[in-house]
Formats: sequence, C-alpha cells, structure tokens
Amino acid sequence: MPGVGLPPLEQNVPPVALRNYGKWVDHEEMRPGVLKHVAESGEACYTVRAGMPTNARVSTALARRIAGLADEFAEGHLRLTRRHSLELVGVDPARIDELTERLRKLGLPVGGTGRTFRNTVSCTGWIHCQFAATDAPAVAKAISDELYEDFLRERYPAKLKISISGCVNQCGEGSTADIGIIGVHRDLPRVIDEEVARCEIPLIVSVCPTGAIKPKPPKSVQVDPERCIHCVACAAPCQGMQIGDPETDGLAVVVGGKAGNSGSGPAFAKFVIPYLPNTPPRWPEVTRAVRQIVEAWVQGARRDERVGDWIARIGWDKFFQKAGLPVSDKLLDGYVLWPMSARTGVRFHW
Amino acid sequence: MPTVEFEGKTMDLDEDGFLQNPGLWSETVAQYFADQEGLGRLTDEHWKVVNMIRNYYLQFGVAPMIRKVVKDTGFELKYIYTLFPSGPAKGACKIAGLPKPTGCV
Amino acid sequence: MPGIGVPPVEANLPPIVRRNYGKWVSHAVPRPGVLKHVSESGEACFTVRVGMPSNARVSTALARRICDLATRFSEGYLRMTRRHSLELVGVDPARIEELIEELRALGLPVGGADRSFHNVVCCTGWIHCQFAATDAPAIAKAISDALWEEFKAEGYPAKLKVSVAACVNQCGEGSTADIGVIGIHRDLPRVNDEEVAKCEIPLILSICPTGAIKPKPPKSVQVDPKRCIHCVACVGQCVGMPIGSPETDGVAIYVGGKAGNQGGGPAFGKLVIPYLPNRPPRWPEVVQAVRRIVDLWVREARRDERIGDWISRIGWERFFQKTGLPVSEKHLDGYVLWPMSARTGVRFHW
Amino acid sequence: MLIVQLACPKCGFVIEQYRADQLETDAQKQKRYQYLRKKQTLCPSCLTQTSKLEERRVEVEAAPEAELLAEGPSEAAPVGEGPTATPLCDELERGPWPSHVTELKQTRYHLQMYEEGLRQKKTQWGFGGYTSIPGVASGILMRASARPDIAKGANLVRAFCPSGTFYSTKTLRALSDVADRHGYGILHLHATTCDIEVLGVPKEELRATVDELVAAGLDVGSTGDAYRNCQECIGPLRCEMVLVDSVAMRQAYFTRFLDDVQYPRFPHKIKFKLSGCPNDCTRSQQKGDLAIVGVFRDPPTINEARLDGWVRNGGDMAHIARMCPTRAMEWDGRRLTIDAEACVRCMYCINKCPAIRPGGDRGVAVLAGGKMRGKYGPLQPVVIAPFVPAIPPDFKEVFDLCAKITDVYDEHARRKERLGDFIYRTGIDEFCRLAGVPATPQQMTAPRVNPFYHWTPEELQASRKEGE
Repeated sequence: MPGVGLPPLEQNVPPVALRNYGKWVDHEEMRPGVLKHVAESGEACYTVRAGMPTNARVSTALARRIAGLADEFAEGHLRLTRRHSLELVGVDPARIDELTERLRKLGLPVGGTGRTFRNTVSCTGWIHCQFAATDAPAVAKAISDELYEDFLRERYPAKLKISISGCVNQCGEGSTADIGIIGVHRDLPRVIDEEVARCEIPLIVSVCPTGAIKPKPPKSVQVDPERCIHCVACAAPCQGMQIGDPETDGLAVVVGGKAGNSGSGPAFAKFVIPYLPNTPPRWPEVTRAVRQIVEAWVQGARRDERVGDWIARIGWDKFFQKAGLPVSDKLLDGYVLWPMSARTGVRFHW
Repeated sequence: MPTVEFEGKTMDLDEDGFLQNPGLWSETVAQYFADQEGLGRLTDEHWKVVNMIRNYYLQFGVAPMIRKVVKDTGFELKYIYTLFPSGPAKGACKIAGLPKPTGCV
Repeated sequence: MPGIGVPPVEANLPPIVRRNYGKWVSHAVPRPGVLKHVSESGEACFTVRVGMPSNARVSTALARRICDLATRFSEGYLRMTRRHSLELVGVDPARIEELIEELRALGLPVGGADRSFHNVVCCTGWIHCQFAATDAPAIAKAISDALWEEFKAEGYPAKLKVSVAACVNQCGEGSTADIGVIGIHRDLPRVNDEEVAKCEIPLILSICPTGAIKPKPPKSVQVDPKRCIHCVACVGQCVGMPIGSPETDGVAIYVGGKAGNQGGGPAFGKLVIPYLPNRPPRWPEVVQAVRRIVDLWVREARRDERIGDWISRIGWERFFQKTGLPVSEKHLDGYVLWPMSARTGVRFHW
Repeated sequence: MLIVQLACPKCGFVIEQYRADQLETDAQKQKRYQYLRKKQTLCPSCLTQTSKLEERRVEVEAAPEAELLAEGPSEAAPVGEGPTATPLCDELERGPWPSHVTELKQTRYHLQMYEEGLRQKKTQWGFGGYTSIPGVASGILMRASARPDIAKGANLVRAFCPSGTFYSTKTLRALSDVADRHGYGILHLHATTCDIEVLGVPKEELRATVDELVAAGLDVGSTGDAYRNCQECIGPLRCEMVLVDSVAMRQAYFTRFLDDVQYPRFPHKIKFKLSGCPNDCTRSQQKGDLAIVGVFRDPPTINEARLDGWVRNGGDMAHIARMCPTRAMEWDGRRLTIDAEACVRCMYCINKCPAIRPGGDRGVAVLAGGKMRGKYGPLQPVVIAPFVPAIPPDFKEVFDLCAKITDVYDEHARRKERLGDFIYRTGIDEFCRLAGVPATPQQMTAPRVNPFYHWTPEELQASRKEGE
C-alpha cells in the first residue's frame, strides 16, 4: 500500500555521503567526468559521471549492468543527476581509469562536468507520448552525437546545457537550458464534434488563453483561426480537440536559459528559430543550427559566460548577427509577457 | 466501444466504463456503476457526494473542484477516497454519470 | 480663418539662432542658469534660463514685462523650454549680471540648468480642471520653494526633475520625472443612475480595465469595489460617475523616471509612497518626503547618477532601507505590467 | 498477388494490409482484421477517428512493404545485416552517444510504435491521463494507443526517487525486477519531476506493481492535481555550497504533506523544488510552482590565506572581479574587497574561487508560480518571501507559508489553472494580500509604475476620521 513516504536515507545513500553529511568543504573537477569532493575530516570522495541514453531510457538489462559496476566500484550505490547523467560516488581514485574503461564498454562515456557539453535532458517524445510534436529522444541523440567530443573535453567558455521537449508542455524543459529545442504544432485543433460533446465544454473554453474557442451549439466548440496560438491547452482536457500534422509539425530553437543566480541570473531561454521541420531520424537542420550557435558562443564569449550571459553582454542584435540567424516577426513576443520582450528606448547594439 | 444493456436501454461506455451519453443516467444506473466499482449498495454518504457532483455538473457543465466537494459535503478528502476508492475524480464522477476527467498536463 | 499651419521657422527665431542654424558644435554651463553655445563660426550664444510660476501660469502683465526684457537683452526674442522655464537667447555676456538682476526684480530666479533642481512641470490642478485629485500648481510651488536655493546653484550629482500631476491622467507628467507627484482618488465612482442612463453604457463597461463595472438594468451600471482600481477611466466617459472626496483624495510619490538613454535608459518613475493626504496650501508631508529623497540622493549618488540610476545601482531594497519609507503590497504591481515588477531569482541586496 | 487493404474512408491512407491467402489461413491475422473492422481507429495520416475502415482488394505484383505488415512487438525484428523492420530506429543506434533505441530493443517495448512515429513524423500514441485504482489515488498514468494494430495502450506507475537521487544497487535491482515482472522492462531515470517511471504495466498488475515498489522503499504518487514529488538538490550529501539542509527539508515535506501528495485535490498540479543555494541545481526558479531556494544575508567571506595560495597557483582573481555581475568586487592584485552593499549573493565568485564562501545568516526564499506551459506559457516563479528561517527537523515556518500559498490557490483558482496563471490573473499584490504575506522590497525588481491600486474601505475610513 502507498503511504510510506520516502525510504530512510541509509537505504540508498552511500556511506561516504552519510559520514560527511553537511560537512563538505571543497570540490574540484579533476578532469571531465571526474569530481573530487573533500569533507571537513579531510576525507576525499571521488565521483565518476557518465552520459546516459537519451531520455534516461534504460533497459533493465543496462540497469543491472550498471548496478554490477556500482557493486564493484562504488560500494553498491549510484546516483542519477538532474540532467539524467549517471554518477558513481565514492570510487577508489586508483580505479577510476578502470571504471572509465568499463563504462565505455557499456557504451557510456565519462565526461560532462566543468566547461563541457552536459548530458541532454529530453522528454519521452514519440516513444510513448500522445502530445509530442517532435521526437525529443532522437533529436537529443542527434545533438549528443554531434557534440560528443565536447562532452569528453573542456573546450567551452562555460558549461553548455541542452534540453529537448517534444511539445510546448515542456516535460523536456527546453526553456530552461542554454539551448533548448521545443516541438511545435502549427495547425489548428481539429474539432471532432462527437468527442467534444462528451467533454467539459466550459473547461475547454476557459483554458484557451486567447479566447479563440467558442461554444458551437448544441454540444461542440469552434476554433477561431485568427486567434489560435497553437498552445495545445485545449488538447489536454479533451480528446476531441486534435492537433498535429506530420507535414507541418516541427520544432523551434530557444537559447539563453539558465537556472543559477550568477551571471545574468535565472531566465527562460528566448526563441531564435521559430520553426524547423521534422526530419527523422537525424534532424540535420537542428544539429546544424545548434552547431552554429555553439560555435558563435565559443568564439565570442568570455570565460565563465554561459550562452545567456554572453548574449546579455553583447545584446540580441549582435547575437543574430554572429550566429547568422534570420529574424522574423515570429520572434517578437505578442503574448502575455510582451512588455518584457519589446524594447523601450533606443539603446541598440549595431 | 463497449456497450451495456441496462433496463432495456443500450448504453455506450468508454474504455474506462464512463457513460458516453449523460442523458441516460438514473439512480439505478448509478447503482449499477457502483456495483462495477465494487462499492456495493450506495449509502446516503455516497449519494451525498454523487448528487453534489451531478448537480454541480448540470449547473455549470464542468465537474466541481475537489475543495468544493469537500466543503459542500463536509467530508474529509481522505474519507471521500474511502467512499470512492478510485477517487472523487474518477470513481464518483463515473457513478454520477459525468464524462471522464482526462488529461495529464 | 484657420488653415495657415505653423508660422515660418524664421518668424520667431532670434537672429543669432538663424545665423547658426544646424552649425552648433559645443556648449557649456559657465554659471548656474547660463548656457554658452558655440557654433562652427566661433560665434558664442549666451542663454539665460529662468524659473517660471507653477504651471507656467503667466499674467499678461508679467508677459509684457518679460517682452520688455527680451527687447532690451535678446533682440526681442524669447523661448519657453519643455519644462516650462523661460529662456532668453543671445544675451550679451557683459550684460548677463544686469539681466539676472532685472529678472530678480520681477521675482524670477535664474538657474535650473545642469546639476540643479530644474523647473517643475505640473498641470492645471484646481485652477481649472474637473479631474484634479490634488492641486498640482500649489504642490509645485511648495516643492520649488523648498528647493529654491538648489535651483540657483549646482550642487547635485546630476540634474533633478520634479513633475506634479494632479490626477492619474498625468497631464503634469509625474511618471516621467526623477521625482513625480501624482494626485489620486481612492474612493469608488458614485453612480448616478439618472445621469448614467444618458451615457453610452457599453462604452463605460468596455473602458474599465478590470471589468469592475457591470450593467445594472434597466439603464445604469454598478461598480465592484473589489475590482475597482480607481483609474478614473469611466469618469472621463460619463458625468454620471463622479469620483473623489476631500477626506480621501491625496497624492502618491514616484521616483526614478527619466527619458534619456544614458545611465539606466528611459524609464517611468516607480511608486515609493502610495498615499499622502491633501494638505493645502503647502502640503508639508509631500515637501518633506521630496526633501528626504533628494538629500539621500545627494549624499549617496555618484557623480552623473540621476535618481533612477543611483537606485538601480544600490537596489530598491537599499533605497527603502535608507529612506526609511515603508513598503506595502501597494508597491507590488498587480496590474498589466506586473511581470516586469515582480522579482524572479534570489539576487537580493540585504 | 491479391492484397486486402483496410484504409481510412476519408483520406484513403492504408492503415493495414494483408495477403488475401494468409488472411484465409492465419487465425491471428484474421483476428486482428476483425478487430480493426469493428474497433474505433485513428487514421495516422489525417487523424480521423473512425470505426468504418474502407476495405479494398488490390492486385499487386511484388510483396507489400514489410512495415505495413507489422505484427506486434519488435523483439522478433531481425537484427544485423540486411533490411530490418526498423530502419529509422536502427539509424538512431549509430553515433557515439549511448542510444535509447539500443535500450528499447532490449525490452518488451513495442519498437514498431516508435519506428512508425519516426516514419510518419507523428506520435503513434493516443489520448491518456491520470487514473487511479482502489487504494492508489495518485501515481498511475494511462496512455492509449493510436495504433491498436501494433500495440495496446500502456499504463505507467510513478514512484518518488530516493533522497539525493542516490540508489543502492539493491534498490535499483529491485526496481529492475518490478519493471521486468510487470512492465516492458524499461526504466525512466528520471521523468520530468524526478519521478521513476515503470512503463507498460497491464491494468490487472497495477496493484502488484505498486505494492512491490513500496516494498522496495519506493512509494508511489506524483500524478494528478496534487502536490508532486519534491525535488531537492544533492545538498549536504555531497556539496559544500549548501546553505540549508535540502535533503532533510524534502524528508520533512513528505512527512508533512504525504496526504496532499497522494490524494489529489487541488485545481491543478503543484510542483515543489528545493535548492540549497542560489545555484539552484533543481531549476526551481524556472519550473517550481513552489520554489524554495537557500539564501544567505551576510556578505561572502574571504579566506585570505587560502586566497593567497589560490592566486599563487594560477587563480585568476582579476577575471572574477571583472565578471562580477554587480561589480561588487575590487582586486588590486593582492587584496580582495567585496562591496557588501552592491553584492547580490549570486554565488559567481564563490563558485569560481574556493577562498570565497557564502556568508552567514542563512534561510530560504520562497517563490511561487513557476511553470512551463499552463495558460500563459512559461512563467518564472516570483518572490513571495525573500527570507524564511529554515529550522529542522520540520521546517515549520517554510512549509506553513507553502501551505498558506496553496490554500489560497485551492480556494480561489479556477479548475486547471496553474498557480502561476492564477497569480498572473489575480495580480501579485492581491495574491500577497490573500496569502497574508507582508510586502518587501526584495519582492520587486522595482515598485509599480502605474497609479492604479486598490484601497480598502478601512483605509478610507481612517482618512475620513483624520479629516474630522
């Protein structure tokens, strides 16, 4: 029966972490993928970080193999980070090379700490979700393959986090990352009258942020194409509102998101490419765009400047110039937060 | 689409057993759904919740918020889950002949 | 007959300005209230700037005397600035002292240029306006009297502009200035059914920004006190909705507005005191508050920092701490631009 | 060869086809054919929902394409040389990065669903939502299949990750056992709110799955309009920056709010995130309906001796001073000073130089209203209280405020309105009034610009009295 809450700490936390709970004083990035934390007592704790299959989709077969390595190298404990990477904590420093090799044999690269390309975060996409406008795991795989070397080596001015969401619901968090990919639908919801008749019509009408949905007597609704902003809010509460079309679905690229308070502070990423088509299985247009943005950043940013900080310094005007991206009216926010996006004054970068 | 014959009427149900045409609802239909849910004979307390939900739905076209159900019936939330083990949204709404509350985002 | 448009440019220009049209190369402020502009040809043009009665209310008697001075000192021409001060342009530098003396005899101070207290902009107020919640000219007079010496000297870190608007319609521009005083009503519009019946009711409803006004059959409206934000939008549309009461009307004080793009860039002033009562004829609380803010700014700001620039450097939390002004939820913007006012992240000044 | 096709009556898309001779003899095919003829099907091309597929008989020369003859789970799909049933999935196994497809192939997941998705550029999954079974009000999610010809819909069970997202191998193996026994044998480590997901559980095995997860120490929940799984940063378990005990705080959250987590009752979901310092490793300041972030009020401390050593070893203090976002640092080559007035405790210098550490006087800031979609799109949570003491073991002050915030939300929000959308609609001032939170300058980027604010009758009465 549910209702037990969390397991006791001892059940899953490795002894080295329990011994030094709240007593950590220092840490060091030894090399990409290897962290050393030092506690008050002087005890050092080595962590090895590895990339995981996109969407953190792990077969039980791989999970068991990872568990085997954890038994062998990390006192039977392991950890998943907030970015879906794997960490073995409390590894004997003399055996790190061996562990790295063993992980490589499992296909898991060691890296993704410091100024590197980090493990991507992505949602389930077409593997198992009805909303996905694009396949986040495959896009994540394509980008990860493209930037693979940068996961292993520190070539960047600062860390680079890339997240991919299959749709605007953003379970894959596109908006939070330095570079985000967000699946977008561009067509109107198709109203299936018989289905809508069984839904809560006032709810469908009220969730629409632009008032584009009006009741259509006797028991259906109609969508005003002039007003619809393809937010899919109506698709969630009613299966009679179907959106999506393989010919017109695709994805958008956003840049400059981050969570921490340093640099320019926490911010959502901003749209820079409003639409790229779905081109499975490898989405070459997307990887090309990401590469273009990454290289402009690597070239232009100062040390410690994440993508958003860099852009905050040089200005969006310059960003589009340097990244070689076109600007369109789609990038002008006309929605709720537009006063934050529209510029006042004439402090331009030319 | 699954159907069920009841009191001489054919009722369409969705895959989770929700009534597709709320107009066919009656108290005996409610009892039928309660049997399907394994609740046995509906008590006055069950009816209090069912009637509250149904009346709200008929008035506003949407299911009431759970806080409203708790307030209007005077039952604790956990007790409502005891009355309707699959929950006020699913269990009680089904018995009250409402459409299935759906969506996960 | 109307239809001639504006007079020819030359018609009212002093000869020295006509001669050097578009050829100005530099300017300086040799002494408070005196500007020296130099043109390509090397010709220097001296301007004397003069404080004017509040609201630029000038009797024809005073106007004639000013004309006499202009005839004697500036070839018969004069100018009004955008901040209601008077300028005599093209004055012989040898005669500036004499002119200042003559102006003093008329009761008009010379000053209000560069790092000083500039002429106050204000609206008509109770002199001649039906909307005024306070009397802008009297407040402008009270503040100008208090900062009288600072008009004639240059002791500030940067210029100080104060504007006074008697109601939220802001003909007196409170929001644009370093310190703005804005008259506010705090009570609800009183609906006079008979009068409202003669107005365009749909217009009254649609102009209300918060939907606080609902029709009251047969031919009137009612106001929801929870929703009304005292914006007086409805008051302007219908005589049947008067607002205001002597006991509850008063002023609010805004700080940090400016137009130029330097420093923090163009911005509106921000609310710092939500309400002070109307205390004619001298509004001592308002004067005191202005004095307090100005003194602190003078003490703490770096050279060239206008009030808004200074606050954006030290942070609003520090501003409130240092001025000792209380903060209430009225300072939290809950209206259209609130996402720009509410803070995200935790980058606090303590 | 005679082919029997079932096509969409609207757009003519062939949804399924069979060789006529096989349809005669193969009972399995016959059954599926009958099923499709009767059951509602969603046309993957034009998305018409229909129960009346059009039947066509066509004569073709060659054998029909393999993918249209998909016959269920892909474990039978040939691997290795030659054309396979899943060429697009196979492509995603190439490249150096670990592949999710390789993982999917080792499980009972119906890979053909994914292959078809990639081929048609469209998800093959149908409508889904939260569901519950007796005794388990929260933690189960179902998703229908839009291609019942390939795979049935599937349920998934959500469980809370353990503290700090550490796993003992015992727990991970137990989890793998559950996923093998009842699901496809695929794990999701983790889903968006840091939940574990066991995918592909048949309806009748849901209860057993839940019980076995709970027995392994992994309680279930985190679906529906409830408090969700609370995400905390690694905190005291392996981080020197942590200002407040985020791990103990999460434990306290579950102790206090377990019922609110497991019995949905709110207008919409409420996601909780706890970060021990302003670095915000849980991204609470973007994603948290309620975001709790550790903060410190005293200025950062400088360990002079350590700084000397660090600089001697090549530490670039001049760069750090230059990059300080508020220019609060001065470095003359030997002495470092931090202007406490200008410093906003952003953590940049602390992250970059081990000689600079967070100052004292620590607590948490509580922010509310973050989310990624909802009605008004992505909104960052806004500061409700900039400093609340965080006192273990129960962190009463912090969670009292959270409960107050969600009470106001529960009482006043509309159905399916996220907390951020509700605050957006009501206005932050009104929301703070309702929640009884005193205003602080730390809540504002700047005070308001417009002069339009509410005055209460009491406030007016006070003025009137004064006037008498």
